Amino acid sequence: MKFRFAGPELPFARDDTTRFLPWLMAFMVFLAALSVAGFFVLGDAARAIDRGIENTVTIQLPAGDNVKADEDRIAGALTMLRAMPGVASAEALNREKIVQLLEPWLGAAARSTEIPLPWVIDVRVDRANAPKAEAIAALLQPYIPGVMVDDHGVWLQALLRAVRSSEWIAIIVVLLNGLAAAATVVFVTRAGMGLHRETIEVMHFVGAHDTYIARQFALRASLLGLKGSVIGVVLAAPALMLLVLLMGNLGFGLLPEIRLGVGTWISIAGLVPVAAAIALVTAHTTVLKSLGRMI
Amino acid sequence: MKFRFAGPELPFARDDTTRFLPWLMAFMVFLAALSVAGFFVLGDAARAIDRGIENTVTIQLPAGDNVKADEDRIAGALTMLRAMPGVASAEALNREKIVQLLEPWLGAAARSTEIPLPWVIDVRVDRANAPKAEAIAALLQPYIPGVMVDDHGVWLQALLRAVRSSEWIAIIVVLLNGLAAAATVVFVTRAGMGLHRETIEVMHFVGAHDTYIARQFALRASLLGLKGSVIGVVLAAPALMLLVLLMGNLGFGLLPEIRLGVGTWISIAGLVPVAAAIALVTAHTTVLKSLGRMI
Amino acid sequence: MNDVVQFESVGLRYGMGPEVLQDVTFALDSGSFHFLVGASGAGKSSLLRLMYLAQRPTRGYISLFGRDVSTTPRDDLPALRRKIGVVFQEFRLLAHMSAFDNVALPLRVANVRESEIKRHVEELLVWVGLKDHMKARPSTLSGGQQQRVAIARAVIARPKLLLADEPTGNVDDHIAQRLMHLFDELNKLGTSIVIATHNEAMVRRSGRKVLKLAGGELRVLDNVADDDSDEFASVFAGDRGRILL
Amino acid sequence: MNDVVQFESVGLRYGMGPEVLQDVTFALDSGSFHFLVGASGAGKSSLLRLMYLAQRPTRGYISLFGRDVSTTPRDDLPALRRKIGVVFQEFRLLAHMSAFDNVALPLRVANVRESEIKRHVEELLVWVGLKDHMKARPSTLSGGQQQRVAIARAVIARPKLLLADEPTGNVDDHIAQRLMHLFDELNKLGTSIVIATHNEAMVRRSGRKVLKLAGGELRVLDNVADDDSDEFASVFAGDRGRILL
Ligand SMILES: Nc1ncnc2c1ncn2[C@@H]1O[C@H](COP(=O)(O)OP(=O)(O)OP(=O)(O)O)[C@@H](O)[C@H]1O
Ligand SMILES: Nc1ncnc2c1ncn2[C@@H]1O[C@H](COP(=O)(O)OP(=O)(O)OP(=O)(O)O)[C@@H](O)[C@H]1O
Ligand SMILES: [Mg+2]
Ligand SMILES: [Mg+2]
Repeated sequence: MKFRFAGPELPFARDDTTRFLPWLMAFMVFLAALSVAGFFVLGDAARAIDRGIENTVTIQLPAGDNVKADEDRIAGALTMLRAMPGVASAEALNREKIVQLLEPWLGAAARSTEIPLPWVIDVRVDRANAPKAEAIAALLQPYIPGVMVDDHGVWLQALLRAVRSSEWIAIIVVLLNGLAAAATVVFVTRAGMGLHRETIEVMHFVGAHDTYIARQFALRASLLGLKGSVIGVVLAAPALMLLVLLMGNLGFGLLPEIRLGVGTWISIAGLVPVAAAIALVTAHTTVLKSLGRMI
Repeated sequence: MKFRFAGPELPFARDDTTRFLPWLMAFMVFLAALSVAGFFVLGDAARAIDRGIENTVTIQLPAGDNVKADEDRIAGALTMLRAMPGVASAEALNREKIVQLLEPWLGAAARSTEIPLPWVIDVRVDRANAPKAEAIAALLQPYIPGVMVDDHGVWLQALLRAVRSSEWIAIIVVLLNGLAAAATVVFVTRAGMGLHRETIEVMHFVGAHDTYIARQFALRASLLGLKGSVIGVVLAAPALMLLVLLMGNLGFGLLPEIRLGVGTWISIAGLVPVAAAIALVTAHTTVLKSLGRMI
Repeated sequence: MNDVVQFESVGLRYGMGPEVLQDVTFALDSGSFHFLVGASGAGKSSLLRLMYLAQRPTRGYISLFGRDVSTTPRDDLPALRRKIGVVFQEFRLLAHMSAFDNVALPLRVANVRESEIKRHVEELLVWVGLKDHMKARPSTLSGGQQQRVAIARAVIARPKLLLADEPTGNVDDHIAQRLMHLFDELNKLGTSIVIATHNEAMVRRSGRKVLKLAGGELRVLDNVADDDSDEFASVFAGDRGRILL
Repeated sequence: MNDVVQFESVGLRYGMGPEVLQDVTFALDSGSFHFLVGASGAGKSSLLRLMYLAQRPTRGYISLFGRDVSTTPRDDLPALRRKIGVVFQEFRLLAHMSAFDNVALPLRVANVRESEIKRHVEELLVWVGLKDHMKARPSTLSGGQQQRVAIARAVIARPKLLLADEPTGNVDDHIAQRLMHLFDELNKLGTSIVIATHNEAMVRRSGRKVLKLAGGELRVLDNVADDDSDEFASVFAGDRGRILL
C-alpha cells in the first residue's frame, strides 16, 4: 500500500543498482554546481578585467625630496593629461590609498614616514581612442623624469583570455554533467529493466500498457534524481563557501573579490529540478523504446 | 570455454551493472591523474616560491638625469649592502635584463631610450639572519632617495600558503578517489551478488568453495578496474597536456613554467595497477564477507 | 463468427531449429473445454504461448476473439490480453509480492477499485486453500501452494479464454480434482479452456475433448478413447519415441 | 554407524510461523530408498532442504555421513555437499548455461578433467533423452526437458545421497518410469535415495518404503499399504484437510 502512487509492481527498493543513481546524480550535480559557481565568478572577473583594459592607465611617479614640489609637479601632470585627447579623467590617488596598495609589498614600512612613497595617478581613458601608454610616458617624461606608465594591457589581455576559456570550460563541464546524468539514467533504467524483465513480462501478460510500466520507472528515476541532486546541491554549498574562503585572498588586488551572488545560488538550486526532469524524461523514453522491442 | 580462466559459471557479461564499473573507474582515475599532476606542479611551484622567500630581496632605484652618476650611486649602494650582516651577495642587473623584466608592462616602450629605466639590484640573503626590507630601505634612503625595497615576503608567503593547501587538496582528492573506487567496487559486487544469487546458491549446493566464487568476482572486478583505469589514464594524458598549454602562460613570471616531468607521468601510470589492485582486493573481501552470511 | 481462437496453417520454428509446429489449424468455440496432450517437448507450451501472445508464429494466421493478431496494433494488445488468463508451467509469480498482490495484479492493472479487489481475491484464495497464506511471498510457499496462487491469478479477472500449462503437476490428486472443479465452474460461465497436461488419469476421467500434438501436427479428438489404439499409446508416449525403456 | 542421514527431535519453524516440522526423528541407511509423501504444504521440501543444508533446523540434531551438521565448519561444507545430489522442485537450472554445462557443473566445481566431463555428461544426457538439446539454454527447453536436465545434474557426480523433490511432475508416465529406473540403478550402486512426490501411482507401484509427513510429524512406513486405512486416505489428502470438495 505504501508507495502505492508509483505502483507496487516493480520492486525497485531491492535493486542495488538504483541505490547508485542518487549518489552518481549527487556527484554530477555537485560538479555542475561548482562549475556554475565558477562560471559566475569567472564572469565577474572577466567583466572587471575587461573594464580595466584600456579604460584605466596607472602612472607612477617617484617621490622627490620635497613634498610641496612633488605636489606641484603632479598638478602640472594632471593638467597635461586632462588636455590629452582620449583622456576622460585623471586623478591623483591620495596618500592613504597608496599606502594601502603598497602595504602587501612593504608591510608596516609602508606607513613609515621615512620611506618616500611614490605618487600614483589613475587615468580613465575613452575606450574608443585611448592614447598608448608610450605616448603618455613620452608626454610626461621631460617634465617628470622617472615616470612609469602602466596600461595593464598585455598582461590583462592574457588574463582575460585565460578567464574567458575557463568560462567555456565551466559551461562545457555543466553540459557534460547533464549528458553524463542522462547516460547514467539510461544505464540504470536498462539495468533495471533487465533485472525486472520477468516482472515486466508478467505485467504485459496480465494486460498492462507500456506507459503503465514506463511511468513506474520514470517516477522512480525522477525521485532518485531529485534525491541525488538535492544531496549534490547540499554538499556543494558548504564546499563553495569554503573555496571562496580559501581563494578569497588570492585575487591580489588584481581581480575583484570572489563573491557568490543571489543569481549564482538560484542557478545552482535550479540544478535540482533540471536533474529530476532529465531523469524523468530519460527513463520514460528509455523504457518505452525498450518495451517497443519486446513482444 | 572462452573466458574459462575466470570460470564460466557467473554470467557477468550480461550484467548491465558491471558495464558501469569501467566508466566509473575511468572517471575516478581521470580525476586522480589530474590531482597527481596538480600535486607535482604545485610541489614545483612551492619549492620555487620557498626558494624565493627571504632568499632574495629586490631593490629598485629611480633613474637620475645622468647615467654615470647613477652608476656611481649604485656602486656605492652595492658596497654598503655587501657590508651589511646577513647579506650573501648583491648584484646590479644589467640593462638588458631590466628591459626584459619591464617589457610585459611597458611593451616596446621599454626599449625606447627616451624612458629612463629604473635600476635594479638583486640581493641574496642568508636565510638564517636575513635583514628586514625596512632595514635595507632605512640604510639606503639617505644615500639614494626614492629607493624601493621589496623582499616579496608577505605576498609570497600568502602565495605559498595557498599553494601548500592546494597540494593538500590534491592529495585528499586522490585518496577520496581511491575510497570512492573501493566503494564503487563494493556496490557493484554486492549488486552482482544480488543479481547472481540464484547461481551462487546452486554453486554452493553442488559443492563450490566460497573462494571459488569469490575468485570469479575478484578477477572480473580487477579486469574491469584495469580497463577503466587504462581508459582514465589515456583520457587524462591529452587533457593534462591541453591544460599545461592553456595555463602555461599564467605563471606571470612569478611561478616556474608548468612542466610535467617523468616522475609525474610514472606516478599517473601507477594509478592503473593501483586501481586494479583495489578492485581485486575489495571484490574478493566483499564476496567472502557476504558469502559468510549465507548458509 | 463465434470463435475465440482460430489458427490457420500456423507454423513455428525457434531460430534455425526444426519446425516445432507444422500447419496447425483449429478453432475453439467460446465455452469449449479441451485438454492439450503430447509428449514432453511436443510443443504444448509453444502452442499455448502463441495463444497468449508471448510468441509470434513463423507463418500462418492466428486470430483471437475475431481479431487478426498480426495486424493488431501494439496499443490494443493489453485489451486483448486482459481477456486471456494464463497459468504458466513455471508459475511466474512475482517474487517480491505477497500471494494476495500476485492474484490482485490483473485487477490492479485494469484499475479495479481496491475494495472490490480485496473481496474477490480473498474469496478466491480461500477457495484454493490458501486462507492462511495470503500475505506470504511466493518463496515462502510450497510448490503446490505456488501453483494454486498462479491458478488464482489466471482466473481472478474471469477471462474469456483460460490457458493452463500443466496446472496440477505439483499437487496431489485431491487438490487436482478441486482445481478441475474450479475450471469447470469457469467453463460453465462461458470461458473457453485449454489445459496442457501429462496427467493421463485426469484426461480419461473427464471425458473432455483432446488436442493432441505429435510430430508438430495437431489433431482434435472428441475424446482420448476416440484415438485409434496404435496412436493412442503415443499420446502419452515419450519424447517422439526416443525414450523407450 | 552406517547411517547416511540421522535426524533426532528436529524441529523447524519459519520466522514466527507455526512449527512446520515437529520432533522429526529418523535415520537412513546407506543404500536405502524412500518416498517422501504428504499433502501440499506438509513440509516435504522443507525436510529435504534440511538434508541438503539449505536450511538450519530450529532445534534438534542432524548428522550427515556421521558428521554433526551444526558443528561442521563452513570450509568443510562443500565436501559434504559434493556427496549429495539434489533435484529441486523448481529445477534451479542456470539460465545462462547450456544443458551440457548445467549438468557438468558439479564435476567442474570438483575439478574433474574436461575430457572426462565430456564423456560422462554426454552419456547421461543421451540417456535422459536430451541428445539433441545438449547445447540448448534452459529457457529454450520444454518443462519436461528442463526437469530431466535437473535430474542429470543431480546424479552426474554419483552422489552418496540423492534427494529429489517432485522429479516427475512435468513428465508423462513413460518418462517418469524411465527416470525411476535411473534412480533404481543409482540405488543399486549404493546411493541412498529420497524422493518427494505426489504421484500416488508411482509410490504404490514401487512398493518402496515411505516417509509420511502429516501435521508436522514424520512416520516411517515399510509400504504405503501398511498405513492403516483411515490415515491412509490422508497420505494423499489435501492441505491438512482444509481442501474438500
Ligand atoms: N525459446 C525456445 N528456443 C528454442 N527452442 C525452444 C524454445 N522453446 C521451446 N523450444 C523447443 O521446442 C520444443 C517444444 O517445446 P515446448 O515447451 O513447447 O514442449 P512441451 O510440449 O510444452 O513439453 P513439456 O511437456 O516437457 O513441457 C522443445 O524441443 C524445446 O526444446
Ligand atoms: N522460506 C519459508 N518461509 C516461511 N514459510 C515457509 C518457507 N518455506 C516453506 N514455508 C511454509 O512451510 C510449509 C511447508 O512447505 P514445504 O515447501 O516444505 O511443503 P511441501 O510439502 O514441499 O509442499 P508441496 O507438495 O506443495 O511442494 C508451507 O506451509 C509453506 O508455506
Ligand atoms: Mg511445456
Ligand atoms: Mg515442495
